[in-house]
Amino acid sequence: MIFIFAVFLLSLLVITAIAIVRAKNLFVAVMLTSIFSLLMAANFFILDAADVALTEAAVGAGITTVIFLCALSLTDDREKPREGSRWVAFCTVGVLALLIIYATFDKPRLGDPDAPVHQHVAPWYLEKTPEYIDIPNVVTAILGSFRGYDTLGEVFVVFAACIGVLFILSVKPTKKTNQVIKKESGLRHHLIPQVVGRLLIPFIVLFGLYVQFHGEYGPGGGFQAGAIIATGVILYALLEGESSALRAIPRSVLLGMVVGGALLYGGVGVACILMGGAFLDYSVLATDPVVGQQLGILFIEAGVGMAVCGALLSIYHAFAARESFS
Amino acid sequence: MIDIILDILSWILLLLGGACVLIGGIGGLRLPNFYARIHAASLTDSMGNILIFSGIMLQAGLSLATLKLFAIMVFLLLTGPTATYALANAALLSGLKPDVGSASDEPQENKLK
Amino acid sequence: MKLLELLGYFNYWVFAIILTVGLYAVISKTNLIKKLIGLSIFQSAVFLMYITMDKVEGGTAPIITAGVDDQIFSNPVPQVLILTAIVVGVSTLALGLALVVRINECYGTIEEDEILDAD
Amino acid sequence: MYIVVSIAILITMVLALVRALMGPSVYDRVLAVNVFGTKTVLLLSVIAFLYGRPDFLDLALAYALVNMVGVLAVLEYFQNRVRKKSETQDD
Repeated sequence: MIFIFAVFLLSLLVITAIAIVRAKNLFVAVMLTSIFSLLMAANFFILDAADVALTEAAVGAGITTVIFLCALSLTDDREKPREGSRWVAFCTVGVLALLIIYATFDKPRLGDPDAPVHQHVAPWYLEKTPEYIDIPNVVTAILGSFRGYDTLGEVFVVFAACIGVLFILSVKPTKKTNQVIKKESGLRHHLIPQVVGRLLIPFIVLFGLYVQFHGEYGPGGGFQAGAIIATGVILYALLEGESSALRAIPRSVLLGMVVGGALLYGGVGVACILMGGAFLDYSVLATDPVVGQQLGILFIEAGVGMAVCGALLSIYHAFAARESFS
Repeated sequence: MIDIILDILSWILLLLGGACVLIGGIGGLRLPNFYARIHAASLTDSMGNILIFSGIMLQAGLSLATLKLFAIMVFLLLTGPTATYALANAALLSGLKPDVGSASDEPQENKLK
Repeated sequence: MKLLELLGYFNYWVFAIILTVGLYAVISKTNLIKKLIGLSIFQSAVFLMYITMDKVEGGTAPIITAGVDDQIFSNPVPQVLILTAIVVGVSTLALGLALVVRINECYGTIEEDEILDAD
Repeated sequence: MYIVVSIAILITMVLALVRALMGPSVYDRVLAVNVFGTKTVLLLSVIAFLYGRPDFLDLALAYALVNMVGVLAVLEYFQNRVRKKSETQDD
């Protein structure tokens, strides 16, 4: 029965995707993107990927929309109409779609237990996780320990993207706009969002911490927690104005979180070397290898959470501060 | 015996909640203008949430899941009307006038052009 | 039976269509933000394909419940890859948007052909 | 019984999507996005019980908490635009 639901949701996904591309108003496209993300998360959930769905929920519902809207208010939200046919692009894309669909008939069908993906290393991970690491969430185990290098790389990509955004957007605008526009402070005079938002922010941060430290036992982990906490702070910034959010958590602290998180991750790896193991081989961190693994995962998840939270918040502040310039 | 009663009660709640949600969806599609549609969406949303989550809570029994369901219900009850308020405010702010007299589908003033 | 077997490929068809819709937005739209939206659709299609591959019939999410022995788990490896990719995707999207904002400040437009004309 | 409810929710999602595609104003679309969000929370909770793994309610909880941020961002976006417009008219 759930299978039918999945087919249904996927059809909606296709309709939404086409509508996004056809939308003339970019604001409408952004709104439809958030529907797209909701549908995507529901599909991930139906396909047994609870962790991925949680990530999509944490990132897609709040942060993507906010960053898009910031960028739109800095540019223009109308797409200029273009005359002239685009049939060349259309035909290319159509042929490509047909080719890919033709190729899919060689793939194993959905849920086939004998598919090549399920033969190689995945059964080993599933079998050995209780023995080596002994935490219930296999996804966190692989993310933190078995494929720790991979995750380290991803954290540094987030780090690099954050630094890139800060570099690009910290350039002084070319046009001289000397009159300092005192930016109206957020949604301060809207009483209802104020009250409800203030009530909600502690719960969002609390839930973020829960996701961070419960990641070994249920869906969750550093990436999701960082995004959720960042959303909480963004909510504060929306309500109280960007400057008071910066007063609460200054830029230097955010940068410190990004750098500190990445350093913590790398530092755990180096500590492993110093204690006589390989890079990111946490077994040596404690006398009992299993406890060592759990300790290592706890530390690197904390590092990931800090880095992601700091990076997303720095990106948001970079966009929001730009707004008061122009 | 008590199990059967609880089951039947939760089914009734779930069914009523489903009906509420559906009515809200139809209202959001069929009502003539934006400010009317926002009513359909927000009122039935709250009622549907309460009914469906109470129904599921009765099924879940006393467990951590019930607590989570209760939390979700409370948060939805808080955020739903707030979001609706914010949206109506945004529409009013950018000049979409509530149009009392007419019942046309097209808003007279769409300043977003 | 035959129909259900065909529906087993439905996820891949949706992947193909969404992928090409995103690609179409990237190659045929001139608006830079629209291109970025297309790129993120393209990205989501790849996510969908990976997650489709992880499903095992009768399986459940790979979180071991204590005390239950004979659970079948879906494949955790694609989930790990995509989990990190989503967050990275958002940061790189922000990088792209930052570039677009700067382009808009320098050229006063975010339409690709007008920028090319201005150069 | 969960199935009946989920079908009702799915139909509502379709109706909301139709409203999001039709418009006519942008606010209707934002409203549809909002409705879609709450319906996703409901659907995820119901499916978690349909699967028999209620520990996945975290996902619905995350959406319930985070969904409002998007709409508030929309409100601020319009507020900024109106302010910008009035400023350019003053000049």
